Amino acid sequence: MDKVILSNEEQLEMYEEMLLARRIDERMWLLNRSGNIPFVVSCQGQEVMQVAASAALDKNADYILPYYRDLGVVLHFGMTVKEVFLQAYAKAEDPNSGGRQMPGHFGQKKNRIVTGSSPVTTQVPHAAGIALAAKMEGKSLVSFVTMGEGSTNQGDFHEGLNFAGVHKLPAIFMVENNKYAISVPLHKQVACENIADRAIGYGIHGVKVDGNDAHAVYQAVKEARERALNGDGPTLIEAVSYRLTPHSSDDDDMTYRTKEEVDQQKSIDGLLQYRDKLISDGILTQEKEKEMEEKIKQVINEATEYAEKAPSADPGTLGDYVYGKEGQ
Amino acid sequence: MDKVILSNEEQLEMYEEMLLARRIDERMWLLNRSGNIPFVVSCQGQEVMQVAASAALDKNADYILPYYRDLGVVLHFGMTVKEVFLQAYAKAEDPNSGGRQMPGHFGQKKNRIVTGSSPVTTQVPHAAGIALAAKMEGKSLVSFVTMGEGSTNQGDFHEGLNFAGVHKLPAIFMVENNKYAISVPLHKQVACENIADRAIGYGIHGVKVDGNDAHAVYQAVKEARERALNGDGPTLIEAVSYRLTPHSSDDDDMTYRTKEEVDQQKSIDGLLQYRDKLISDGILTQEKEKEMEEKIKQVINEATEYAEKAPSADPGTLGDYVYGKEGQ
Amino acid sequence: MAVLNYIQAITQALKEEMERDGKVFVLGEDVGPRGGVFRATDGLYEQFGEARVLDTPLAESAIAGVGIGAAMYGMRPVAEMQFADFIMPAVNQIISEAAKIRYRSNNDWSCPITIRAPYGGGVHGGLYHSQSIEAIFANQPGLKVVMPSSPYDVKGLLKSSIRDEDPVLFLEHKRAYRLLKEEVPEEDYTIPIGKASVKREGNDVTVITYGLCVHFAKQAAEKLEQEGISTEILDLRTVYPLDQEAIIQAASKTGKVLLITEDNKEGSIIGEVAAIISEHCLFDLDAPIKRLAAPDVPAMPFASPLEKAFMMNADKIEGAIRELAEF
Amino acid sequence: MAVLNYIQAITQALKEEMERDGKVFVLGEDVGPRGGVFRATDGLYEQFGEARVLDTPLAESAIAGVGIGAAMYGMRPVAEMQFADFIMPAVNQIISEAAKIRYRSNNDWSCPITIRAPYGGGVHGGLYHSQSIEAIFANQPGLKVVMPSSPYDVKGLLKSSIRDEDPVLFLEHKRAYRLLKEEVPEEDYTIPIGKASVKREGNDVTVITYGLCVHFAKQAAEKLEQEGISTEILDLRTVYPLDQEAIIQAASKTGKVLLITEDNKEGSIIGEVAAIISEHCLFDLDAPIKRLAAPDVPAMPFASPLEKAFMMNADKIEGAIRELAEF
Ligand SMILES: Cc1ncc(C[n+]2csc(CCOP(=O)(O)OP(=O)(O)O)c2C)c(N)n1
Ligand SMILES: Cc1ncc(C[n+]2csc(CCOP(=O)(O)OP(=O)(O)O)c2C)c(N)n1
Ligand SMILES: [Mg+2]
Ligand SMILES: [Mg+2]
Repeated sequence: MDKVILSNEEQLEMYEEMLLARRIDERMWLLNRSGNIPFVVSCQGQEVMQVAASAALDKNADYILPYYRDLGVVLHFGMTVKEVFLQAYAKAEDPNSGGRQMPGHFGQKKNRIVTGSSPVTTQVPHAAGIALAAKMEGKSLVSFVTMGEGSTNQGDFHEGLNFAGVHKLPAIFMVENNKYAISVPLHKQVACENIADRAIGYGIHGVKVDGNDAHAVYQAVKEARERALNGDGPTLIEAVSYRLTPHSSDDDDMTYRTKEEVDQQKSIDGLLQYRDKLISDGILTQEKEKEMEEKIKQVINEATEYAEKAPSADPGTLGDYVYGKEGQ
Repeated sequence: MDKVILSNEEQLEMYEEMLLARRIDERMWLLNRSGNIPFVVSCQGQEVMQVAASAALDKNADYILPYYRDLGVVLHFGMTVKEVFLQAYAKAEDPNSGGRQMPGHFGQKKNRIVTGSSPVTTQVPHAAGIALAAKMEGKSLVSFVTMGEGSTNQGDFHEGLNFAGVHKLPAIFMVENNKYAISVPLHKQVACENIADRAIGYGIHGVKVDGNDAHAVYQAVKEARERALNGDGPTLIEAVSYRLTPHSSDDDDMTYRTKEEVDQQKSIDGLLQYRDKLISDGILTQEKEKEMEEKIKQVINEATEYAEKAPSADPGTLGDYVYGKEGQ
Repeated sequence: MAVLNYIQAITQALKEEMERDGKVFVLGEDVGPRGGVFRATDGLYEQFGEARVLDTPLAESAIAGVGIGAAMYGMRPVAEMQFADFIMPAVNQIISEAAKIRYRSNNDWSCPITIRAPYGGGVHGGLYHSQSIEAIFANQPGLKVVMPSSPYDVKGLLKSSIRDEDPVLFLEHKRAYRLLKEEVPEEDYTIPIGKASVKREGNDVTVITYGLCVHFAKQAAEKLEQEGISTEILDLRTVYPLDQEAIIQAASKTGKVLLITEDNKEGSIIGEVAAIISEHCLFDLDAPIKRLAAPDVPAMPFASPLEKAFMMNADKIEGAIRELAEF
Repeated sequence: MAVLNYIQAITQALKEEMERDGKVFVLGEDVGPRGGVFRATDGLYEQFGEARVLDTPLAESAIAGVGIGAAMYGMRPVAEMQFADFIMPAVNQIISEAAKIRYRSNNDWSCPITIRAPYGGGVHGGLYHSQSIEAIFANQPGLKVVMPSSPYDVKGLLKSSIRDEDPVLFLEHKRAYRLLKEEVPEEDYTIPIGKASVKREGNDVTVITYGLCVHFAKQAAEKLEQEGISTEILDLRTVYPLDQEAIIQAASKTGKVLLITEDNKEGSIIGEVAAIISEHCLFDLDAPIKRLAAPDVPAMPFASPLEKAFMMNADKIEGAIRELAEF
């Protein structure tokens, strides 16, 4: 596939979405540290790949199976900022789970955001199943599933990709390689050079990209989607960046890595890189940037306020929805 | 490693062991079809790779984790023909399980044959664990584990090899690719060209060999063992042959493959190939062969008779050995 | 009405459901041209083609997990585990995923998958082809566990399971496959999940059981009738969640309760049944609740004498009923 | 004697066992430099080095399976599951392998592995960081399931588990980690696996429970004492296999039995306890057996009002004991 050219408009939209994800995440930490919300698990350092990948999908047709860091992905697929805060506050109106799940456990059927759980990698066979169903029904769509690099060591990764490979399913598996699984560094997780090298064992296409390079990620996903829709089977994409925050608000990352390492990575933060590129390409101006920031801040403020005031789940609903209506 | 030269003596020994495995297996089918034993699962078509691989190991030090077809492996590691028949008849004296398990579920601690179960591939992480323990204790030995190619699609394959790769364990993983998992042909099991290609995803050495070529298998295992003992980590070996019998005595393979296909494969049977090679190399003579066959027949007859007459497990032992002695 | 055996009734249910609803498909190991190692899917590949009768790679977590994904999309997958013993690699997908999808999404998503698995012993299967695995799953709200005892029931319950809005673990006794035969209607019918069934009326002793043990209990009851001992038999049919009302009623009726399972005793389904009775109708009992089960050993051994000692049968049940009647 | 909290007692047991026996090692996710996400392995990496304190890849079946292999070789692995909820991918290794190795090899091989896992709720963990998972494993002969209720017990029982010849699933209540404190001896001691313990003597009502609920039951009993209601508390400590004798004795003593679990009710451990009682000492009972448990929903939700409604506490227990006393 030829190199995709993104319009200025498209680039700005992508950047704004990345920035929005970052700013939401930063607000979450503030709310957590001030005791307003009990838990945060961050997207920081992975917004670029998340938004760029999502932008290469069809948000009106494709199914996504995001993992807990994928704020950028779910925002792109239509989850509103208000809804994001509703889940952070675990309020009754939270469309993901009505406050039943921890923050970062996404799911919203109307936007084809498939409900996820905490045990990692279970979503990978689900993605294969959705792709299988779409193929059976002759639908022109793909399933797009993400996971951390540590999660690629679970059996379900292997079984899911192998199934998808054998049945040449329209699925895209994107590994967000942020170099850590909580405290365990990459070299204690895997001995292979590249996670993408695992593709060959499933007879599928594998590609590694710089996850801080928005256009490279966009291109890789665009091509993977084309391949999928052409009946050429699934793709394994490894997008490499770095987790800029501790694993979660319960973690102290200074027990296993150094401030120097984190600072160095912050200096090559993909979001900043993309900003600088857009500025130097003349696509983003200081003025536009300020506008963006203001708009984002306002949206976040409103959403926070709304979520904070929204009613909690009623304990009387504890027993609801264990089963659906009778099956006959 | 240079090409290993096997002495005539060694070659004859290997051949005799292969032949013994084949003749035992043939006898099992006779006993099954005449209603004497309830179940057979065969080694036929895989004896060459089994014996050649085992011969490249140290049967006085290494641990083996055979799967149900590995008659050739356990014979080499010291299980007697009598013992093999005792397990086929599920008699109390069966050293594998005292008749508790189905035939083909090997285990004999004194010979470092690690007890196995029916769910496929669970032995793969065990092999990693044994290699880990050996490494911790500074022992000069390897763990050698086998499985069918279909079994390489289980999560435990992935998790076990990845673990072994990360920790550079002295383990050898040999896939006996006989092109079917019961009725499911290779191309419906995997989409990759070679099972051996999965090695790269674990950062380990991978090699594919003709499983009908005794010396090629021997060489591959010999090299893998050296690599393991040198601290260069595990090896994944794919040895390709064909399953010449139905999956088991309960299977009818004509529901999913043709007689022509099977006959064609019988014509390139590794055992026959090796015999012809030994004959043409002047190592095996018609006379020696006859001697061998007679000896084998006698051993099998004696073993069958012994096993047939041996006492069954006493129902009073049903409750034994659920737990060992108290742990304090 | 034709006389069908248990497995023929299963095949018929699958065929009819696949004809009725294009969203129903089957996946599993050897379910295609081979028609399943027990031949439960016999003829389906020929009739519906490989797109709807999928031979999968040997990977149970994927069989369940892919099925779950397809079910969330809106299909009606029927996944086969070749033996119930081999469901273990799929436990995470079944318990963490299938059972919790509706609840965790606050009713936004659902997972209408049916997972079929042949369980049970007495077939010379040894430790790993004989197990009763229901207890592992009988503590997972969101999941239903169905274990039919007869050809008629298995057809009606399998149809209900496939049409159910939620995940159903459907356990078929593999010895029943060819042992049990009865008349099974050709027309469409379903049997409600969650309802136990009185398989025999009686006044002296109540037997509560499920699966193949219902058959053995019937044999024992017939024999004991000649001695003047009258046995009520309640077939649980769905072992999770249990039909409490039916249990309480059946137990109260005779005041003498024998609970039977082919599984190991401790931690089995019948423990919960005993608990329900002792909670709700303790004072209606005229004798301690009696449990008849396999010994607490890891699984049924292969060698015939050991298998026989482990396995439930009509004689063991007869003895236990008699003892209770004489209490 | 120092006052330790529950998790400090665990760390101390691990440290002492690793010092005592060079074959003991720990493996799991983040157990190395991080010292475990709850810090149960704090300091072990520094003391024993990375050869004996292994950070593993994120793969529970391998953590269990590699441990099992090492145990068969003769080591004494202590495998950590980061949360009990994440043990599900390892179920096949635990049930099909660890539990059956001795039996299937007719005592030729054995598998002395300890698998530690933090379970339980009340920690804002939501559906997948709050589960009680013991029922899944409480039907597997060959396996032992230990669930200590206090710092003293957890140290003694963890040592026994590590020294045990067979696989032990060792479940630690994660809310107990920092909530419960008591004096714990520095010298070596063990507590026998398989034995329940009377944590409080009483005459009116018998409470049988385990894990963190023992703490809540004690709180309730203390309060009720002031009302003149005297409560016997039996702590099961080992939930599989159960200490039948102790259960029968405790139930018979007062004739009024309250069984408590943090788990969902149906299919939980306390069902088996009820069954044992109704089998062995039914006529000693003065009231129906009462069970207090979580509602039958898939798991404990995250939002505080829902979590609180689900979670066991002293108030709920107090009410139930009082009701029973007044029966
Ligand atoms: C099956 C399972 N085991 C353990 C955990 C606990 N856990 C949560 S996140 C995590 C690390 C995940 O690492 P990675 O896949 O690289 O994703 P990242 O957090 O780095 O984005 C672990 C071990 C879990 N959620 N699921
Ligand atoms: C976990 C599990 N699932 C299913 C089975 C049933 N089964 C036994 S052998 C087999 C096929 C194995 O194929 P392969 O690994 O290629 O070995 P082969 O029999 O061809 O030597 C299957 C599906 C099993 N034993 N274990
Ligand atoms: Mg990571
Ligand atoms: Mg094969």
